[in-house]
Amino acid sequence: MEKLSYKLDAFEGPLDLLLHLIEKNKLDIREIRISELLEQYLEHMRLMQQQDLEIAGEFLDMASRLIQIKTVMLLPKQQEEAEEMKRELSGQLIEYRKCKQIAKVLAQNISFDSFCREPAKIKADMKYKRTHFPYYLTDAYIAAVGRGKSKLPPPEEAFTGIVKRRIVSVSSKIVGVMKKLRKGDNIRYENIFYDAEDKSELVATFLAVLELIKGKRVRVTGEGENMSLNLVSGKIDREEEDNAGGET
Amino acid sequence: MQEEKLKPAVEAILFACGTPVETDRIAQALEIDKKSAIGLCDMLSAEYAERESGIRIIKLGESYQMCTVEEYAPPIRTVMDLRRNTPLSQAASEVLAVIAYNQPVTKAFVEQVRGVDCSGVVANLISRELIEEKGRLELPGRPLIYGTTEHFLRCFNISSLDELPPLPDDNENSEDIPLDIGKNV
Amino acid sequence: MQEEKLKPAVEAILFACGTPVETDRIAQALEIDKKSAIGLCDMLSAEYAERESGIRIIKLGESYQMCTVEEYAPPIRTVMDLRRNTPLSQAASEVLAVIAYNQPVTKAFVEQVRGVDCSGVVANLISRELIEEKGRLELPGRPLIYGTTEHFLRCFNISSLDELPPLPDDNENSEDIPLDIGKNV
Repeated sequence: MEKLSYKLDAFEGPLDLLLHLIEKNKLDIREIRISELLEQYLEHMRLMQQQDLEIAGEFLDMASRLIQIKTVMLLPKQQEEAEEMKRELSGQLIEYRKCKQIAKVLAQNISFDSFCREPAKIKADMKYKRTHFPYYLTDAYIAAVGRGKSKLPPPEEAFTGIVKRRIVSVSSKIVGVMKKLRKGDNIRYENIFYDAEDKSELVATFLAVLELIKGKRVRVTGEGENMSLNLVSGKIDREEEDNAGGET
Repeated sequence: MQEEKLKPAVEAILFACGTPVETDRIAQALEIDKKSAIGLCDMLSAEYAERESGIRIIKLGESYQMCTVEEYAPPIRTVMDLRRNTPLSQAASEVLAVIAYNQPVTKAFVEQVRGVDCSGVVANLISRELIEEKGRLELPGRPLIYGTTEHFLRCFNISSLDELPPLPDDNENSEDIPLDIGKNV
Repeated sequence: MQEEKLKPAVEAILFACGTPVETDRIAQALEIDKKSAIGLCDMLSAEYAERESGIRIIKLGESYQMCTVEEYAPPIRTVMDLRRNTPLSQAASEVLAVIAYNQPVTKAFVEQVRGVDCSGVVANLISRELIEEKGRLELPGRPLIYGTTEHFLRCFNISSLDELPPLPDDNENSEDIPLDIGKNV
């Protein structure tokens, strides 16, 4: 294997490391070669261990996720599931890459060189002028303490409602559409768009459906209000599959 | 108040308050309509710029604020005995990016995008006043949600979030995209 | 620094400092002699006066200070009054509640309960006279402890802390609520 020569502690997390490996090996982010990636990822972890660097739990989680994908890929009947897991990872990497790129732009443009003034000390005080019922405090206290009670992050779906201007990638929507279809092999066409929160999500979902049709993963049947989306079962043509996530 | 006293009054208000002042409040205090208040602020801002003053008046959302021209930071730091602000770390700028483009969001959302814990970074961005709490989500655990501050806008020389550079598209592969903000500087 | 940048630099310095600034310090920061510094300040002062600005530059002994023209004190006060009247933010009311029910407590305790930094919020509650310092803990670092004020009682229509409504019992989830732990931390 090629010698790994980068600085070991330079990665922000497992996604950062994976992106680095993908770029270094000129891999297609949408069609990751898991075996190759896994091997290098594990090698990196070994180096970290050798240098007595503390390996964060997140790195271990990702390693087991990669191993899981590789395992599923080896099972003849689970090809589709493996593809889906790969796509999910691709989607996540694409989002993270965007985050990194935009972070760089922000970091270049931020400036701490403009100063403002402390507010003038005018005789008038800042004393609080409103009154409340005492129960206002009880509620606030419950809100404050309530947080400490639950250490579990909220479910992923919980965010769809609050996230504005979110970064929506077609790949992540492909995963989403497939997830919906899994529950019951076919669903009404409109229902795919049911939980889209904004225009960009609608567009991404629509593009995802097109990709899936092109890739012969799903089929649209019926017309007008009776249109529905069906999962194409059976063997999937690998080549078509490769194209599926490729372009929009 | 006499007509010709309005502009200096706005100037005095912006100076005395120090922090960003909502045009609504200026309008109320001077007993004029909001549109006139905005007009006065814009006029003042243009005059300061034209005069090449060391002070500038910037628009931040619905507010205006008086602050110094960046170019004069070095002598100000000397006089006030301030150290240079440390630049943002990669982690901090990534967290800031996720929050800026998706706000309001929970810490869990940010962690999901980045794949790593970020409590320390969030605390750091709060203490640097670049982000702030924006309430809680009505979900089990009532997690806090975060968004960017007016100070954030000031540091980027933009007056609203709409001026943030557009996100790179999915296929964008290049390491550094030629995006620029703060073009009006 | 270029010649023509000196005047705006002085302007920026006087603005950012707020307090009276000694001409020595201005001269030093701009690497000019004291006489030139005085000259620049006087020139700026004259320009502000001539423009009938809402801001003026006054000489105080060996120092110069930028301040508002007295005439505009009433609208300034109105704007500040309006600001004072804004309701407590979610963060502020939560911090206040945690302090009210556990006082006297350190900032570290409040942060532990809420999981986020709250320096800004504590400062804000102090300026609004809802909480105050109640001394220091005899522990390493001698951290400050905070409690509520008399003004707090008035704002919440109670005559003593005993009248604070009791917190509901949570029988089901009572395992790990940090009500008492670290109360004296």
